[in-house]
Amino acid sequence: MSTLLTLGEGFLLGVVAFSLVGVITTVFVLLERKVSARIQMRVGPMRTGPHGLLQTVADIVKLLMKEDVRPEYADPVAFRLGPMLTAVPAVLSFVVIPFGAPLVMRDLDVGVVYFLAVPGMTVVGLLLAGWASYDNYSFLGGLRASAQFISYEIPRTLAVVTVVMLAGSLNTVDLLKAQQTVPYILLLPLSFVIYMITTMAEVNRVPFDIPEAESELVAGYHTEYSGFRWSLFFMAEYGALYAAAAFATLLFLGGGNGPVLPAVVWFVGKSLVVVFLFMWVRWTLPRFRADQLMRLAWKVFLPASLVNLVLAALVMMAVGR
Amino acid sequence: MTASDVLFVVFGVIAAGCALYGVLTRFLLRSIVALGAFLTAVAGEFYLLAADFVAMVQIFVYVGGIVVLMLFALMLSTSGERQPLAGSDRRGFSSLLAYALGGMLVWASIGAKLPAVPGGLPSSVPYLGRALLGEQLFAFEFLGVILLAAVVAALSLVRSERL
Amino acid sequence: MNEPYQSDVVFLVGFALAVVLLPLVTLLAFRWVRPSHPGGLKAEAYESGMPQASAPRRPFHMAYYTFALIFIVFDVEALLLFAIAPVLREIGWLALAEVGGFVVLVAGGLFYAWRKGVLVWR
Amino acid sequence: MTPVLILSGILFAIGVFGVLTRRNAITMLVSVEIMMNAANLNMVAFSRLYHPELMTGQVLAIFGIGIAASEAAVGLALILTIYRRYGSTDVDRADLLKG
Repeated sequence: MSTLLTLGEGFLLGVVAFSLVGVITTVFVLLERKVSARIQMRVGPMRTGPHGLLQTVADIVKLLMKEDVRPEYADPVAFRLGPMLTAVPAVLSFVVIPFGAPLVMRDLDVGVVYFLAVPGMTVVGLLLAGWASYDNYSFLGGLRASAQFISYEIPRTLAVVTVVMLAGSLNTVDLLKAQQTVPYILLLPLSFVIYMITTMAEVNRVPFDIPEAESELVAGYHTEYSGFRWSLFFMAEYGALYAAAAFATLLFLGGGNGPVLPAVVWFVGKSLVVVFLFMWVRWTLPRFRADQLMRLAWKVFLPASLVNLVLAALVMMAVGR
Repeated sequence: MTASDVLFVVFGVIAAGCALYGVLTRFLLRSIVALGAFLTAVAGEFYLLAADFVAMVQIFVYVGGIVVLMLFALMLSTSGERQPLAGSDRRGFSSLLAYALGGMLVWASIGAKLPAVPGGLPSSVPYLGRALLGEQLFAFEFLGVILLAAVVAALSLVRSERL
Repeated sequence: MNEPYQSDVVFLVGFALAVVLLPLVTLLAFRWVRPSHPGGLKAEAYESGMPQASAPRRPFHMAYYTFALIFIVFDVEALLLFAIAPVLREIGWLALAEVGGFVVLVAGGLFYAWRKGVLVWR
Repeated sequence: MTPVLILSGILFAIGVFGVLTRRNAITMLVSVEIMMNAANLNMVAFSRLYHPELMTGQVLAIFGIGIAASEAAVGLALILTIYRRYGSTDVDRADLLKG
């Protein structure tokens, strides 16, 4: 009986998480358009609703009503599987994010590894989508996206290892408790920098948006998609963006720890600041070239993260025992 | 039948089905995708067997790594079209062999006298870390050597083929 | 078998079920609303609006594979470090030396790749 | 624990069948991975059964996954080499040593 309850709980929270990602996407797309408009001294969407606030809602309605186009030569199985495999892991990663100390969907013992492992499945989805479309640009975009993802995955993972080392646990709630006095950004500033930059690359944002570089690859791996399938890619992107920001909050910024206000408010506030930081960088910096991108990953970030790991371990042993 | 038995059967059926499909299908791409599904189902079995960290390793390395590597290799070489199967004589003999082997393994498993399952651990992760740094240190360091050897071997293979 | 692990799996299965079913249901539900007139120009790949100049799915260049290859090695290494990191503090300097040896071994692979000039994207 | 052993036996047999019947090198590699997973499943099961606090079986399973990663890397590099030389990933075509 209790098993069925757990199953139902999981199902319900799955529905909640999926809706949450939908809402996040709606809000963030609007936010992104408004932020970019401010940075470029424009006003952004203004027509739909007061100050254009309903613009993305209208967009969603439009997307749901659009025809689902599939090119004739596209592989039918892989074409359908691609967007699903991209969007589902992004939502699955919300399971272990603790929005407040008790407010976590499921407190897994290996939460940190879960959070890093599950979005890794996205790569398969990107490759399938790009390959299935039977389109040169999609194919190249999918390949580039996955090559970039796997390249930045390693430094990012090694940066997270230092946090786990300090906290002594793989459990996300334990990480929060460990940061009750000092957030880890003060103890591991280098890890924080590596994590933030590599995360920008993982979620394919400028200056790392080579996979979708409009000027060279049309729209990358989702060129041939339309309607709801296309919006699944967008949900994956913004869902992953928020999940990554929330994880940065959890790992380095002390999560929901803060005075006076309840933990949830602190957590969401901090993560939104991180999201804003991502958007700010995106609309300020130009794009890297593909070769610069790979050189940066393998010749700068990977050695730096290895050195950082060893240094952090040494300092921890010498000081923190 | 407890809940974990039901889950075990569900994951087992998915795993066996995906494995069979991956072995039988003529489309290379689908074979690799089926392998990915198979690996995820096996990760579920690992988790049920109190090996949560191993399950995560499975997803991280296998699904996020090896499957991707295979897809890359596939896209580097063929176009993923239909592939021929081996001749019928080889097929008959091999299926006989596989049946015999499978039957033998199942027979041996049924006949095995196993002790009762002991009570669980509170959390596997610290024990795993201590084992890797203590008793199993050799496995840990040796894996480092193997990985190094693999990089050197694979890179020299790939680099000898100038494009 | 084991209570906490079992309920974790049950939860994750339920969660995944919801996350997979919801988009499928949405896709199906709006099937009756959205138009569907396949064929014609829509059947061709869009690319950039021009007729396709060459067939895709050609073998592409090897650099992608070499990067994926180095990636997978470091992937395994990073995960082993995850297993060890939580207990590093309690075991102490000896553990640090062991981990250092492991890191040096795998960093050797990176060094080799670097010297071979594999890490250059061409 | 017996069902686990039965399952892994079946999976191993499927892998053997794949290696024997398929001629394409990539599918053969897929079959080998299936066999390795069957073995890992057994190791984890026995780890659960005998001295779960020592984690021997789980360490072996992780070791096995690491081996699988190395094997896939080298194996696929080999397959690519075969492809570049013979224009196919069909192992029966690679018959340079045939008399």
